[in-house]
Amino acid sequence: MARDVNQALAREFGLSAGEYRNVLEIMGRTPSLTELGVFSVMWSEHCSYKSSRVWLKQLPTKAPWVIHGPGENAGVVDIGEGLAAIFKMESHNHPSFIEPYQGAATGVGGILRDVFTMGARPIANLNALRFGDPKLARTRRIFDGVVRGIGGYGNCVGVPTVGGEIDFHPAYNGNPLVNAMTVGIADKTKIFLSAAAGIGNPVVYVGSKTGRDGIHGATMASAEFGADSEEKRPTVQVGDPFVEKLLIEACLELMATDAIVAIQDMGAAGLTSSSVEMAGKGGVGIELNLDHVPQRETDMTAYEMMLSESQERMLMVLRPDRQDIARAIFEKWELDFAVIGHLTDTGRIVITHNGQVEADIPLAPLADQAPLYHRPTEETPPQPPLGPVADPVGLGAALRTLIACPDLCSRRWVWEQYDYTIGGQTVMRPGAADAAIVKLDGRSRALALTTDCTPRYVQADPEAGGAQAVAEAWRNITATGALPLAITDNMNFANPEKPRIMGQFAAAIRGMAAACIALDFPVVSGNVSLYNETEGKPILPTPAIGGLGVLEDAAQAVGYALAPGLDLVLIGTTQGWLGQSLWLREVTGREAGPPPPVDLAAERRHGDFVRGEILAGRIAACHDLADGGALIALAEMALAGDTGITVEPGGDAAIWFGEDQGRYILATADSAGLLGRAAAAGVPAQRIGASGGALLTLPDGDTISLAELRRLHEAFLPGWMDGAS
Amino acid sequence: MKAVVTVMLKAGVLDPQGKAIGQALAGLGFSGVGEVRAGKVIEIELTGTDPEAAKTQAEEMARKLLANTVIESFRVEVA
Amino acid sequence: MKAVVTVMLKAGVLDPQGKAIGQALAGLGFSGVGEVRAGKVIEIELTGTDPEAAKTQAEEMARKLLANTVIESFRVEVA
Amino acid sequence: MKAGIIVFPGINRERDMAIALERSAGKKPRMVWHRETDLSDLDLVVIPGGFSYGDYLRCGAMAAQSPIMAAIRGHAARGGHVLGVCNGFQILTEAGLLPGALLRNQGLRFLAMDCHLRVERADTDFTRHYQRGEVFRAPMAHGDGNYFADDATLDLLEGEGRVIFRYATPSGEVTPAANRNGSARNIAGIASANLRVLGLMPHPEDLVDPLMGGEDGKPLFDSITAALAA
Ligand SMILES: Nc1ncnc2c1ncn2[C@@H]1O[C@H](COP(=O)(O)OP(=O)(O)O)[C@@H](O)[C@H]1O
Ligand SMILES: [Mg+2]
Repeated sequence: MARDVNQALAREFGLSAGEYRNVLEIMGRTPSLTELGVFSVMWSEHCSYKSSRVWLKQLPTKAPWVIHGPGENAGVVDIGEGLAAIFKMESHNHPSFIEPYQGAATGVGGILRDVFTMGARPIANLNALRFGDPKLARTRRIFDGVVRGIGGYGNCVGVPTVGGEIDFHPAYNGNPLVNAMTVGIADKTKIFLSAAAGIGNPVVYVGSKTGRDGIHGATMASAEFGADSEEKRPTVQVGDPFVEKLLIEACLELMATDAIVAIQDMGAAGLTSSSVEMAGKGGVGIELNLDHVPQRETDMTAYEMMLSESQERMLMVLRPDRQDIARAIFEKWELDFAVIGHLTDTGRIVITHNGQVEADIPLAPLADQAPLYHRPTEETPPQPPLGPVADPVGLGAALRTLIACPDLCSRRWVWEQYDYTIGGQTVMRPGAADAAIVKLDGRSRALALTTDCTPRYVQADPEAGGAQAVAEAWRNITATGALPLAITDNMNFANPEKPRIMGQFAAAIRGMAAACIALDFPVVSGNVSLYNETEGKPILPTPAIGGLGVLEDAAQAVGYALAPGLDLVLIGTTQGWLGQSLWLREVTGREAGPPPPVDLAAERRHGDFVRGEILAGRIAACHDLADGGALIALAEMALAGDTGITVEPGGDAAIWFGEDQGRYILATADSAGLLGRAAAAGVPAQRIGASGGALLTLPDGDTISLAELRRLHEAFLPGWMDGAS
Repeated sequence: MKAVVTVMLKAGVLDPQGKAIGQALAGLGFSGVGEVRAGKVIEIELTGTDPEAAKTQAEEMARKLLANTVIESFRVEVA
Repeated sequence: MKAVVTVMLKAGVLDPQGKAIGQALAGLGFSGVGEVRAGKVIEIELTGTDPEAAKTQAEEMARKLLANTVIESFRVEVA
Repeated sequence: MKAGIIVFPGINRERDMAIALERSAGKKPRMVWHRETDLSDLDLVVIPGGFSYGDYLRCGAMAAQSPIMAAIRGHAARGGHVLGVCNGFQILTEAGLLPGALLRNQGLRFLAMDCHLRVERADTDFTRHYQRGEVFRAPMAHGDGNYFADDATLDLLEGEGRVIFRYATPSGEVTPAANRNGSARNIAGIASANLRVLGLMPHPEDLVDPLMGGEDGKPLFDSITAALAA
């Protein structure tokens, strides 16, 4: 190996001077290149959570229905009937900026593996996406690639993509966010974990071969890969969804036997993190002989194999007497299967290659002495109150603007590229309800799934915004009639070394934690993505929430498509909160004021009441109020059901476009009964209109036809993408 | 004049399609098949008459649109 | 030895991809662009040493698998 | 009726198909791994949707070359019934069991949406529970569903009454707007000369339950179940 290991190289590998000193102390000597590589990836922000760990601890993670919280490949909750839902969300932001199609595709592949590695058959994918200013050609190219990539991978593996969310903001110009979520189902007594056990047990590699994918370019800048100045190797990984599909089927087939002791996907930092974590969690040692690693390229070094991020690979510890059964299954699915090592009692990871020991590291200090930072934080100062705002345009014009704007327009163009019916269990498709409803095959039970975050609120007030993101996920699930059970999160923030950013993170966690506790909605898995900024420009703080709820009977689910002849009742309190609202931004051009406060007690009371009414079969349609406020929610209900609405007269822009939280619109044949029960439950409710006809009649008497509304709503994305290549 | 732009994944980049084709060929009983790589070819009719200019133009097309130079390389022939 | 199989849609089969590329090139400001056709190229490493035999083998591969002769035509080069 | 569903690597709608068949026939179809060679126990062979071999090279191309196709050909030659849906349709055309080919969708994008199909013949074993001219809804989910054949073949298919389904508006008009993938003459499904091999792009198997939005696809499975009741 041509390069000397020293502090300069350690810095190139991303280790600070202090961290490198720590490495020297643990090793008691200068580490080899491979050893330094192992330390650098295990102690990276991505694997060690060194900046975020102290804060993540504040999230509530327990509830009677939580089977496994954070710490495993994905979170596991009991959903009844002996079944568990396994789910997690993960980011692929940076790769998606460099190569949108492959970045997004491999993001989907990675999160799928985190879920099926635990024994679950994936039944749904969702995503949470943020893009820059749509006026930029680059934004369009990234958007196109990301959508194609998510579809390309998800459609091929045959997991329906049933939901997601998309926002645009110039803060994401140089740093889009691609967060992907997978939900799977398993027998709750057959969950597979990653802690290795059984000294002498074989360590088995399955899936695709290893290439030099994703090994970081900076660490490659030397002569060691051949004298000729070959074209700079891309650090982009290419996904193979076909192999992933085979891997899912082969793993599930093997999981039906008793062959597996422990299993983990090879995600970020591939072979390194999977082997170190499996051995570390099991408190055993591990010895790997890299000669046996299936390789796609020639002359790979130990360093390269340990750091490769080639996709579609898994690492397992097997019962030795079941090795042949396992091999036969993987051969049937035409996947590589190789015994590459075994467990030892040394507490060390030992890596050999070509008869040479390339690394020999004690595992305990690698984990226990991983860096942990209490980085300085600085609170975001509160936004000054908004004060009085004049309405420059009136209700009709504002509705026409908002319903067509990039953040509120129809996402049909996107979801029509995602297979959302495969599996034959999709009860509520994209565009039909506040959460997607996916039934469990052969049962009446169903899951309600959603992703949510309002980054402009988090930017203005990280704590309120963090609480709002959790509350909105809870509300979206509730609005279908389902009982919210748990969340996964994806904390996307900028550079944590800046106190203001770290302060955003800490405050968002505070807000999230408060909401999780108040709503009985614990965090069972998640991901942290930091350093999301380009040229010093940070993204909006974006703690994306993936929520999961359960419905005992899928037939009880309601969507927001409206039928004629119903009364519309607004649940919740409307003050007319315009701070950080889309009306303020799109109509007056201002991003100002504090975001709407979340009253968690009211949120819970209103939601529990709404769910009760839905499950009692008294509600024909329900929609939560979010971006754009009441009039936007009404317009969306009208469009989804192709049914007009006459809205009650009175009220101004603040009333109709304000974004007060904790609100729902219910469609019912019996508003008197509903109002009575709401009053009895202490839940604010008022009748705000009735459905029928083909017009939306606004509170000021202005009308707009559904046809025009639909044209406006559906225009932006197809128009914007027309001619995109 | 016609420019033919051939776009292939760069060396070292996983080529799932080429891999699958290689396996299928072996399955069909073809022997002696080594690595298979799959790529795209784009044939462009050009009105110009100067082959050098056509080549330069096609190369620019490849860089700007036809190839994703993050993971793909290309070559241009003019006939 | 390497066989390069180029597969193009037959004349008369609509090529929406070629058309879209043509439009995108025009949109990027390239002038003098006529018809654009998009096809596939498959490069196959072969262990044999006889170019004639390699060509025959690659042609058979194309007929059997690489091209669908209902819609596509192919050409083989050996290098 | 004994039905079998062929599972090629990368196929992914086999379970959807099994659900639909079981709903109509009352019993589970047999899952047939692509390396099996004996289909003699089956009345109906189904090639379901998915991405066999990743849809690499051309959709269905590699599956069409696999050894089990000989058994499927034999089954068809004996007058057995074969149903190919989506990737299954692509495989049947690639294997030459049905004429034509499925090209990339005209808009070059994957299309996941409900479409409406007009039933052109209600006197086949697959369509008896529909009325001729009836329109039903079916989800489609494909990137390469643009049916192509040369004019002579198209004329032959029309002349022999082998066009079974066409993309149409909900009221049954066969218009360009209803033909999102750009198929020749709005063709969504065709049959062999003996009408026993049927291929179609959309997914009737994903609409057999009111909970999922309707039972529009069920008559197809009821039809073949009744035809093959023994
Ligand atoms: N923001 C978060 N909230 C809750 N749990 C988290 C968060 N970030 C990470 N985790 C948990 O930390 C563990 C390690 O995550 P990660 O490194 O992303 O796993 P993997 O390597 O499988 O992708 C997982 O159990 C994950 O759920
Ligand atoms: Mg994992």
